[in-house]
Amino acid sequence: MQVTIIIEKKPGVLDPQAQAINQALSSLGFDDLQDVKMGKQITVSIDTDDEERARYRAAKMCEALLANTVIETYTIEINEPS
Amino acid sequence: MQVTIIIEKKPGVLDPQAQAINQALSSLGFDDLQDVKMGKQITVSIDTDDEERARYRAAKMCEALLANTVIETYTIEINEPS
Amino acid sequence: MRVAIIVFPGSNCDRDMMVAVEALTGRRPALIWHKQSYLDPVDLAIIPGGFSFGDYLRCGALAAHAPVMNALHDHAARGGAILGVCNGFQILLESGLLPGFLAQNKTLKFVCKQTNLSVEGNAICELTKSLDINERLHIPVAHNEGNYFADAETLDSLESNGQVVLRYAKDETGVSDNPNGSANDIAGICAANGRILGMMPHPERAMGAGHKSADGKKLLQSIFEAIIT
Amino acid sequence: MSVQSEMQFENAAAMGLSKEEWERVCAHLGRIPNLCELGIFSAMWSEHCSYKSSKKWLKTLPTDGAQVIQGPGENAGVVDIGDGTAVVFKIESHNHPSFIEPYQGAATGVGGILRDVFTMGARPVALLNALRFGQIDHEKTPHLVSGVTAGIGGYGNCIGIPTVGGEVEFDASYNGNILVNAMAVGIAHSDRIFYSAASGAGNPVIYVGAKTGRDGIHGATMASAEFSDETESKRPTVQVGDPFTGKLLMEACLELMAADAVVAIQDMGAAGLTSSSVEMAAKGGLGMEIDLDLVPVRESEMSAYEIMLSESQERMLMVIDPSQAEIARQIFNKWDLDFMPIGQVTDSDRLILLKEGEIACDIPLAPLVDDAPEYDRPHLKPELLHVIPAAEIRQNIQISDALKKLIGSEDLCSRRWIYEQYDSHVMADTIIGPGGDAALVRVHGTNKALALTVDCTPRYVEADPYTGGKQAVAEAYRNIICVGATPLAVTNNLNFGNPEKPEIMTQLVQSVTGMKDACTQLSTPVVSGNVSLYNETDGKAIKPCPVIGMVGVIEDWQTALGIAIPPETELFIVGQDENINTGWLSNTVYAKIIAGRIDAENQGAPPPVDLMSELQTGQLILDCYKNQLINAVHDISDGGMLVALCEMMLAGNIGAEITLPDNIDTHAWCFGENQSSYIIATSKADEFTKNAAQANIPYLRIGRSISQQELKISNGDIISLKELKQCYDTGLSNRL
Ligand SMILES: Nc1ncnc2c1ncn2[C@@H]1O[C@H](COP(=O)(O)OP(=O)(O)O)[C@@H](O)[C@H]1O
Ligand SMILES: [Mg+2]
Repeated sequence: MQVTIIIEKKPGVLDPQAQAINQALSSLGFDDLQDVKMGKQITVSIDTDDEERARYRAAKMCEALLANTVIETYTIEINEPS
Repeated sequence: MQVTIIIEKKPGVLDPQAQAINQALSSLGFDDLQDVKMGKQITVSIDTDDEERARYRAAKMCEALLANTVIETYTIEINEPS
Repeated sequence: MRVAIIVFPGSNCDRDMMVAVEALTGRRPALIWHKQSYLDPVDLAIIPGGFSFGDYLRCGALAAHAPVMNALHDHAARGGAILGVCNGFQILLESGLLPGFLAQNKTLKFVCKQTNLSVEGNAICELTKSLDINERLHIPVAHNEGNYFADAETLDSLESNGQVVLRYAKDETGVSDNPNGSANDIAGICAANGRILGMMPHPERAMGAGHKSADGKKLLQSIFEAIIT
Repeated sequence: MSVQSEMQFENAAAMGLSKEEWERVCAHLGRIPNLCELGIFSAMWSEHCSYKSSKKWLKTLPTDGAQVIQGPGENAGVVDIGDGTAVVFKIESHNHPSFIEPYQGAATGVGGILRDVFTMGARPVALLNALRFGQIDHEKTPHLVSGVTAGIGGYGNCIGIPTVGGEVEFDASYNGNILVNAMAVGIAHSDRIFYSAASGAGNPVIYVGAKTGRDGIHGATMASAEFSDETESKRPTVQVGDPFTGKLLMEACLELMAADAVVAIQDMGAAGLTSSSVEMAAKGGLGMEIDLDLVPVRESEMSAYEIMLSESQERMLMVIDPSQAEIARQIFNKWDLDFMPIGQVTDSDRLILLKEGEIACDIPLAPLVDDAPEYDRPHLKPELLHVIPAAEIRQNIQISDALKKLIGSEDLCSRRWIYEQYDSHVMADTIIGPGGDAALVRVHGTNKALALTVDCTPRYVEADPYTGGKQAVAEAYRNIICVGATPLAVTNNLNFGNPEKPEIMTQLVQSVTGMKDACTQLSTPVVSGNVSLYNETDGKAIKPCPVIGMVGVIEDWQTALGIAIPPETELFIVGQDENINTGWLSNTVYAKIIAGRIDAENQGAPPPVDLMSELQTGQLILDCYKNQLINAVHDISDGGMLVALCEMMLAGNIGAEITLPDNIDTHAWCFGENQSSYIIATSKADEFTKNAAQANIPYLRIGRSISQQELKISNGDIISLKELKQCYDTGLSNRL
């Protein structure tokens, strides 16, 4: 079962990278945009057909390694089989 | 209009971080998974109500800066107004 | 000899490079701010190491779009000589002046150490042609993304065209000193015309006189010799 | 003021004020403070900003000397190194933030200390760090080590200041409370130092740098509170560092200072806009008025309290000459940074803050600073541990096996795994980087170089805080001497537990006294420093760790020596008499690693420090330098003589043979940690011994370098260099 994990900075936590990209975009003439946010997307295939279990495993991975839960939040989505 | 851009490495392109995460997860006992992929997620608010235009602008941004199209692909999704 | 050093807000080896160039040529190179959109004619343009724009997004990505880069492309199109060191190499790749890309080190860690380099025998690089190919160069690296990668086709053509200029050398036991996992132990490559050199090691930190080696001086010297003649 | 305040003592207590302090606040105001005012008082009166527990003792430290341009009391200390040049330096802790988020905590620690240095008008040229982690096999340790190392590198590498030295220790007492102390060193023109005292009523107050967010609100009070499980889960205050903006700010400030526009400048460090505005105004004996609506913010609806207490990074407050305002603005534009006049200096002696047209705060400045509480906390007569005789500690083990175990242990093995992640060469002036004794950094474009080191041995301090305090200074001194430099001055970082406990206060008082005696005797005044208290987890204090950062100068860097033994040299121990006749095993790494004496009680008394001998031996080494009688030097410290020798061999990639004396315990001789001693390698043995004899300094020939790649001991033990190297090099990487 394929799972997509999105990791984002918690609200209020400074994101220098997003700031720099915002500035670069506007100096390239993209002045019609606001509020750039950066996150990570991680996709994993988990060896199960049970959605609950896949979610549970993904959450475990986030807590153990993928997300820095002090400054980041994560969300887990189950991908439709394509 | 809020747009989400996902930037991923093309297949076959070296991604040491994804490799390391893969390894780290299995050494943490997550041995039921395969094929970890990492990507960047960038969300931007584009100053338009026209979905076509938002897509167009986002693609421009990717070509101009956000993605290195030699090694990366991008996909654009329009976010539902929440 | 007219040398220009391109300076981005996060460049941090610009002064070091300036000192090195001045020591060798007796003339202070011009420092060109990234917001400047033109480049007076120069014999050599150098993009020094550092973190041009914080290395956010991808190393060198934001810098590749700075106003000064158009002028640098023109310089390159005229066959002008360019040296990119470390972040400068990354910028040359991002701006398409050299092929390939630099992934994160395989250790996922920044690495700062002395390395052993071999100068490639078949290299077509005009800038380094006076270097002795049997000699090992000791020049330090300091980077987080020096893991050179290109698809198989590009790698093949780099190799067969002699565009690989520097490699992390193998020791007696055949083990390479490769600090970052780069493909084919590549430490530096040049453009097909032999006039643009990108390299991870920092020659300006191996100038003798207090540095652990003077081999960077040798390398820079060879570039200046090539340009004069 | 019209605003009705809802504040009560409970609110003050939650911010760390005592009942008595609350009453003093009310008395000073003549009314109940509002939230913003209370926040300002509690931050300024926090341990972190006011030094209320330590001030009495800090005042006893020697701070004067012909070389001192600026002692404690400014952002950093300033010391003259001749030819119109000054060295500016300070050390600062970021312990609690680094435990909560190791990468960001360490990174912002580096950013903060760099701002302290360039605020004074100095260009930073070197960084060092003193780190203490829990046991290496504790579950959290690898993660903390990786994060802290990456964070230090992440900031220093990006901003382009070389990290040239430091120290790392592992000990169970830091399992729940690591120590991350960062030191920054800069170079300035001695007649162009910038200070923080505001002057000129009517001059504009300018905010520059990054925007203000809700980062680290009330970090200063948090840094002054003990840890518990609860604080760890609350995690309210993580600041994120942005070294790129830090670099822009540094360059812009230095450019502005060169343009003669700055009247006063102060970084926004702990307690952000609060401490910077209060200190600038109070030091100038003036007042300040700020319109908080003008402060650049990155989040909406920030309250006066939040804006004043935010610890967002990469910000500065300046008072500038109004006639230069336009030039100043252009410089900050060039660097793409915010530049915002937010208020002015007044002659009122009050801090007045406006928010949405209303007065959000109106407090007299004097009490915030001058009347900050100062306590004489109870302390005790220290209980000193007895010396444990060598015979009780020594184990039945081959010397070669003990050596391998020691140099492969996390206490003594190579720190390469850590320091290779730091750019130690950027700026191209690093002559000696990490891995030797002191680091050596050239003063750009001159023959001079700065020698830099940080040192402390908490094990000693715990067993005997007075001696431990003295020893930290002595060891730093020795490290500076080793590279041939003259020690100049020190900065210190006092890391202790809860000072309200008399036994902790005893550690502080005693070790500061030891430090005072050593700094006085060795003529290395204290010019800056930092205090970090309440380093406890669930009521258990860390091993006391008063870190010394020392700076020395060498007139010609080309004369400096490293620790690498050259071929065809003879080897000597030089220093204390005890080194030759006996060896001090009590409270050594040998006692810990080989004899398993881990608890303080059975470690025993640390080696004594004889400052006169320290001074004289140091002088002898410098004389030998001058007369070119030596080819390599290394001091004897943790692990003892044989460990030091082994490091010298590995650095030179060369073998040696040594002769064990027959009149003393060989283990004590090899691994004793007697102080004030060095190993030297020389090709002029006769001249060297003549000099030592003349100076009346004891010495002993212990052996010579050999062409075989091995260590040969006269008892028949032989170890190959390769095996030693293997143990030494993999000590950390195998365990992390
Ligand atoms: N242990 C100490 N010894 C000497 N001076 C100290 C010590 N601790 C702090 N100081 C001095 O007190 C002043 C205030 O320090 P601090 O509050 O840490 O500065 P900052 O506001 O930059 O954090 C500084 O000048 C510092 O050098
Ligand atoms: Mg300060």
